Amino acid sequence: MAGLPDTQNFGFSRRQMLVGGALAMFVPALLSGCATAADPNTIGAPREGAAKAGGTLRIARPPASASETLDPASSLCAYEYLGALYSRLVSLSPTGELVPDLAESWDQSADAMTWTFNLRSDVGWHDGSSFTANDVVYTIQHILDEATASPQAGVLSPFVDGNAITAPTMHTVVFQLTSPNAEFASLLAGYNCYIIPAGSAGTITTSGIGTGPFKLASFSPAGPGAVVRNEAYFGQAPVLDAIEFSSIADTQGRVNALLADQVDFIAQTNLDFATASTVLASSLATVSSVKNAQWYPVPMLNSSAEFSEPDIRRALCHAYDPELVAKLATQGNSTIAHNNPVPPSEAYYLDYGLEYDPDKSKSLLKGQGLSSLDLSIYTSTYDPLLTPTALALQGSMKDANINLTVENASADSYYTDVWMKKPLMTTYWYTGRPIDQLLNQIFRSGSSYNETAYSNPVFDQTLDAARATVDQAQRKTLYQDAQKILIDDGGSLTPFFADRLTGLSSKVTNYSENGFEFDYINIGFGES
Amino acid sequence: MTVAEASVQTRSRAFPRLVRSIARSPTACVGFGLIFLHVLLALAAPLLSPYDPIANDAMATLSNPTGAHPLGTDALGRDILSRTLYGGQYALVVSLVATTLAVLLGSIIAGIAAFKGGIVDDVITRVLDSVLAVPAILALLVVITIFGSGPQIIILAVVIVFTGGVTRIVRAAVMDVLPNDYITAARARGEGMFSILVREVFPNVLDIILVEFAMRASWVMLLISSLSFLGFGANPPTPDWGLMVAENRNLLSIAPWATLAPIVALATLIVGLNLAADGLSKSLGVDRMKDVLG
Amino acid sequence: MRAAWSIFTVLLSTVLVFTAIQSLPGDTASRILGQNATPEAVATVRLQLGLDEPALSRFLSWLGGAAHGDFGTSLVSGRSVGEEVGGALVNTLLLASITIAIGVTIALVLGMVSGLMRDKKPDVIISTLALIGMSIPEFVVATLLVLVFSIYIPLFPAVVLAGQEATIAELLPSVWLPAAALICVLSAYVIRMMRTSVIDVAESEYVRTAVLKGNSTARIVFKHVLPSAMPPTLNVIAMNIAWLIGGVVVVESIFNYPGIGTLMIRSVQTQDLPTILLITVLSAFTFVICNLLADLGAFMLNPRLRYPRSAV
Amino acid sequence: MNNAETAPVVHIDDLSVSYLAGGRQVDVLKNVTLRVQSGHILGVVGESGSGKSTLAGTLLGSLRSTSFISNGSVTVAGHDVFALDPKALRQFRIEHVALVPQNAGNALTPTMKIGEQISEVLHSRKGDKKAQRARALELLELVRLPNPAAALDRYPHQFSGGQQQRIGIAVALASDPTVLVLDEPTTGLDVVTQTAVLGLLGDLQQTLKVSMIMVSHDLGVIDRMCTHVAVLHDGELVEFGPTREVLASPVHEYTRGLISSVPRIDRPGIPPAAEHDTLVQRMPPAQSVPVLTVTDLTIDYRRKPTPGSGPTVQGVNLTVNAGEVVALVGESGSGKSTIANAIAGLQKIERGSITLNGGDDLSSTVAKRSKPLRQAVQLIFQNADTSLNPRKSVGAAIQRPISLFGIEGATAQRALTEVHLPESYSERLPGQLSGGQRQRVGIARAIAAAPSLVLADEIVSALDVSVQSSILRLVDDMSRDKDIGFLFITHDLAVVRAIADRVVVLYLGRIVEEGSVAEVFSEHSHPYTRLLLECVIELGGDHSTAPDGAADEIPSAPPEAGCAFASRCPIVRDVCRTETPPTIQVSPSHSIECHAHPSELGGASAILHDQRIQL
Repeated sequence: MAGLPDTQNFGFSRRQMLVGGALAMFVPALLSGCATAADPNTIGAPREGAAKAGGTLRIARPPASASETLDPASSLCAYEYLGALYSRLVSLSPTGELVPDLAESWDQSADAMTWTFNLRSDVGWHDGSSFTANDVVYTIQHILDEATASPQAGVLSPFVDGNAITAPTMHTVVFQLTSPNAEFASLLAGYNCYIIPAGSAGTITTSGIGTGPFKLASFSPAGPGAVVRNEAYFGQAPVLDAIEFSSIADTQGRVNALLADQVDFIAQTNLDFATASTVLASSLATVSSVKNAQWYPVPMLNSSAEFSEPDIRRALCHAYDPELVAKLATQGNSTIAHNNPVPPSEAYYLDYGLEYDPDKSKSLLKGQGLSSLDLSIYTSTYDPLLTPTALALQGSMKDANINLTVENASADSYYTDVWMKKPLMTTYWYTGRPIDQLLNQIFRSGSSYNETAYSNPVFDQTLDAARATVDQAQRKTLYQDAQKILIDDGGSLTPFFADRLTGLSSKVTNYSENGFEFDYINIGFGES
Repeated sequence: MTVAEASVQTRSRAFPRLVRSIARSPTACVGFGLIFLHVLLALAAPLLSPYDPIANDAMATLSNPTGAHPLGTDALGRDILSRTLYGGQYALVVSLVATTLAVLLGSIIAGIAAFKGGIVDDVITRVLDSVLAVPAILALLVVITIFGSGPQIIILAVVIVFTGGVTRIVRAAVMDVLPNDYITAARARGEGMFSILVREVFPNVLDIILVEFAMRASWVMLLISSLSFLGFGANPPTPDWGLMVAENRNLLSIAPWATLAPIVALATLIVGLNLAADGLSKSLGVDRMKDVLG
Repeated sequence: MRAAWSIFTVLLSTVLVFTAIQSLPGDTASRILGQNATPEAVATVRLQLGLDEPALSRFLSWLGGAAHGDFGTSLVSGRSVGEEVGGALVNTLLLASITIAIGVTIALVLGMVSGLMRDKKPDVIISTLALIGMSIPEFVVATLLVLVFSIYIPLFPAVVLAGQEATIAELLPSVWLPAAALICVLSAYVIRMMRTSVIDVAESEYVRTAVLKGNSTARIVFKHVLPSAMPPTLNVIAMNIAWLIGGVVVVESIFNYPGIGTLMIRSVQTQDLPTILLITVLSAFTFVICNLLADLGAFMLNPRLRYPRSAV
Repeated sequence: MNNAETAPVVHIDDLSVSYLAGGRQVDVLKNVTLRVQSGHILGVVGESGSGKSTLAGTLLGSLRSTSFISNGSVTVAGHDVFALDPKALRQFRIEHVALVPQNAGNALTPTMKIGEQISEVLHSRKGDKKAQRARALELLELVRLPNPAAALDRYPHQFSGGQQQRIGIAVALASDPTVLVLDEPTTGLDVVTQTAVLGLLGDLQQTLKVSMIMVSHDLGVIDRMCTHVAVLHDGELVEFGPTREVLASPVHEYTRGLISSVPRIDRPGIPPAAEHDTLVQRMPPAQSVPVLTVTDLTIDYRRKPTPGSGPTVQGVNLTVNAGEVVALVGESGSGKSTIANAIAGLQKIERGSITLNGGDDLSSTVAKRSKPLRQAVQLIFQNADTSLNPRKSVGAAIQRPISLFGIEGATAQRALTEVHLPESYSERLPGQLSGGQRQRVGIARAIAAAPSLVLADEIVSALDVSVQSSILRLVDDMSRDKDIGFLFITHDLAVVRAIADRVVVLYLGRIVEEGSVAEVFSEHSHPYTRLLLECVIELGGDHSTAPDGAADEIPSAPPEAGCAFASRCPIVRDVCRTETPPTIQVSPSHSIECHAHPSELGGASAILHDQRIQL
């Protein structure tokens, strides 16, 4: 069923992982210029302007799991609460810059091995106690603790040693890294890195005590909950009085709730174009769009018999018409990727890809002694674009003598039974992770989220070299070399980057998305 | 006389009798008319459909009803009319095969249970009661989770779920027939169980089995469409009515026909089956509501 | 005797479901641990869950626990299955009781009117509506109800926002649309049964006699027809209540209703065996209880059962 | 509103009742004109389909929903029944007319207490529960229901068929009707019960002076009860007049045929079936070659012995010779069919032996019997409707035993000819045949297997008298021509007198008397046989002395010890309740199981001579 919760069966929740690296490369919400939408004046243009003070925002969200927790480090955290309840050391501005949050300032040593963060001294926890450096040390250690099984542990552990984090003063934290990393601070902006009180690992799961703009009023896993304004918040005071959360598993149910004016905003629901049209047709609701917010790869499992041969992978990459697929699946609310998983907005982006060429595709197949190819492509209602993408590919690849059979898998077990198991399936990621994280985490040999089971020593060496390179221009060349290898070797079939369409009430004003998160401070209700 | 002779005789008489029964009842006429129409449309779908039911058309997504697309298109530009017409094939084949198997199996089990009586009957009845006690939807979900989806699996699941109910009804009907003197005569002649069941019993519960069939078929169709709706049934892009409703229900306000066409198709077919069951039971003198108890 | 058989039925259906789930591919332990589980971790979890014991002994130990009201721990949420299913059950019971109370009342009245006015206009209208009710799936009814009564005419909530722990007062405003969807389907069968039953009884010799005695219509209906027309209808109501679970799954999922149906889908998908088993037990129990209640109702209404014939 | 003696209380004038079938009008009643004077009892007699029940219904203003009055009128107590509006009709039914239905078991509302069913008719005492109850009690006493006070709070099913019929009468009388309509009031009751109910009705008529219209197929009952008789045939009134006159000198040939077809105890032989038939005297076979020998047969239905009751069938001995018709007689529940089933191998026996042709063992059930044995024993059933598979053609039904047993030279066509049916009937389905024809097919199917023994279970009881005679003739022919032994099971003593060579009288699974027909019907007899004989209502008998029906109920189970009939026996003594009665060998071919001295057993013939006047 659409949007049913992920479950803990899936060791590292897919959902959390998708946004695990929402970092500096994040593309800010593009509030205008979505040219191809049915009504460009409506889609992607949420209200802006003065919000009246106060009000209660009602958010519908898909429940992550029956065992959701408020521990930010956990793979099962109820993430919509996090930004309201907690603060991080640093966070990302809408323009993608690293800005202070709990840390007033930070420094790195020349070798990028030692990082020092100076913390605010005026911050209190929701329970009244004061925030200190010990809380930070504890939080990072908690993330690194194997028992926590935090998705962020895999990101930090290669160069962070929990025992090498110290608090020389009440408001200073020093990280002694085990290997140099010039972008360490930005990794602390991940939402798993929200700071929790020292010693709270056992209680944070339901207490939700943080330093954020809102305090927890109630919470039940996969159920309703609420937060109210934290009057003692150290930053800019939020507009809203309170936020109420409710869990709705069915995507259509969430949309109905919005249309029936039961909720003001549906979180984590990327509307397909048709649904967005329905929402737009209502006087009560509107749709906001974030440019290229999600990328939709169709991983070909290299370890499978079907795709062990690079030419076959290339044949598939050449076999479909990306224009057509993008149009069908997203009605044009997308950017063609040309099978390069790196988004064009990325600084190190290489403008190179495998173009639509069915004849080339056929000749590649012929080279393998094949005149046609029959494959199953798996899809699910997990995300509304997965099935249209699969169906569009199915239609488009026919001309290249590649016959796809679409198999619908249950949304709930999709990321346990299909992802990284079936040779060909549709999936998606949130864009916005740094290129280093993207390429290392998803394509490096043996990495935990290597969904294509891609393994190429030359590619891996190129990535290592890039990391070790201090010179920016040189680093860029190396990352672009890696992209070229990846594209040519046919690791990933990537038709397009899609805009994310979010439904919200037309009463809501100043809605802005920050990757996977939205701005809790400025959002409010319009003056009528 | 051989078994074949007997069955030929029975059939040659039963068939015109059935036709007469249908003709006698206006209800049955309308019902069978609707079913016949659906079968016809499903068979003629390749001829009638203006488009390939699974062909996407990026240029004509969410089109309103036009000359080119009489019922419009869905979000992938697929022709609603073609999908609805082809949808009948899937619905009819899956549900009719599933129902036929369930009714056949149920009737055989029922015959054996009723004829043997005693402990055999008790065991069969109790086991089937237990299957019935598991909600159909749970049983179906479990079967589909075990074996995956696909038409064969759905048929298997339906057979598992519905055989018990059929058995219950047919068993009661066989029990009603068994005390008849012609059965006693056959027993006294020393005929075997299967001979008696085939020659004497089944021809006389055929009415009930037919009504049962029509009724179950309507339930099966409802259930299969519900499964598709829940995402456990047909795989996209199969033109299945339940799936079409699930795919397009969010578009009711902008592309109503994408949802309404399969609903209307499904509803008319089920109304047809129900009317056929009603009419048949009336003109064959079967107490149809007994079925509901199964 | 009936009670013994009933318990046997419940047990047997539990065994069937247990066996079926056992044959599911994949191992619960590795599902819980996910992709990166080490063999040692899987082994540990297997041991914790007792999965390495033979199926029979696991079933027996589950049964032992169940006998004491301990239905185990959910493999997904880690909460007590009893609590989790219990919470959902209370919510579903609210939905079901409203559905049954309203649906059965409406259906009995309509069925009676229909049967007594056989082939006249009200009968034709009621019978047609019942036929339509039988022919339209719950998900269609529910979808249309939401569209009309929540979105076009915002009278009722489109979905339930409250969670499983919601109080009855919190759920009550949201219960009407799901109940209406279920009523449409439930009452169709009851109407038809009641109609058939009333017609059957009305044609009986004793009703003819009652008419020839010069009784008033009201007296004939309420004293002579209804007591005999009710028992078969009760059976259908019982069966329908047992079936309600099927409709509940679809309707609950559409309305985000925090009940047994939602839980059932989730636990089947996550193969949460203890939860599924308890739901099975409850469903089978409902089935059996409904049948027993129908029999009891028939017993109360039918003096032939209440007073077995004895020499005067 | 009591009319004067002379004025007709019922006035049916040129009445036609019809229904439409396929656009064609079919008449159920054709221009019937009848009058019933106040205080008279009119019997309406006719065979099935004659329209007699429709006629009864019109008196209450009741028709089947598809029927309508196509001509004429019905006036009862001054009201034109079919001209009344619904409200007036209701009032009319309350005040003037009441129905005693054919089967009170079906006509009493099962969910209502007896008291209430009577009280609801007591409109004059509306609201006064106490008065209603008192009156209800009075009525139950009037119909001689045992323990009437307790009966008020019981439900219909708690009474036996005879008692239900009494209650039905009480309900009908409760409204003090001007006219009482009785639709086959005793059909379906055992003879003893029937006698008692008729006796009650006669007495009530005497005391209440109510006018009655009694519908019956049984001329004996009409003769006994009615002052006048109307003979209906095919919806037409063929004869109408005072009962004695009509029965003694029928004018219409249909009436003559009807009367002559009735078998009578006082006139042995098979009555004519058609106009030119004569009475056929049955001739027993010259030699005694036993085909069936049953010795000490005991059958027990009980799962375990229950104190106070014995086995269903106990110690039954009987013999059927080749070519002989042996009648097995008893009331319902006497175990007649159980014994037949045991012989057919459909019922497991507890003890005893059954042998065929003096040697072959029939003690085992059918599954263990050899093919020749299964072939040798054939069954014919009571209900022709259920004895033939409605989905199988007549030919197929007869062909089956021929093929199964490999009877050489036999064909279904020949078998049909033998039972006097056209060969072309083999293509027909049973539904296309009349009841008598179906029964012939049943006989043909049995005979086609070339059996040596036929078990005929109540094969004529559901048939009209004229058809009954023709079937009896067929049985007579078959037994003689093919030397088949018939075990002829029946409850009808007149039929026994007509067809049987010997009689075995069964009571609660025990044989009480056995002997040749002539002996059993004319000499010493068992008290039970005597009771049965007394209760036979003979056409033309003197019905003034009816037996007392107080002990008209047969117990539900046989006693553990002693004589099974002890509870009802008029000459019962202590020993009867404890000791199995000895066999009194009246003659070599006639035995009685009784503790009484042979002299006490009198002679059945004496009863006949004393109490009945020859017609």
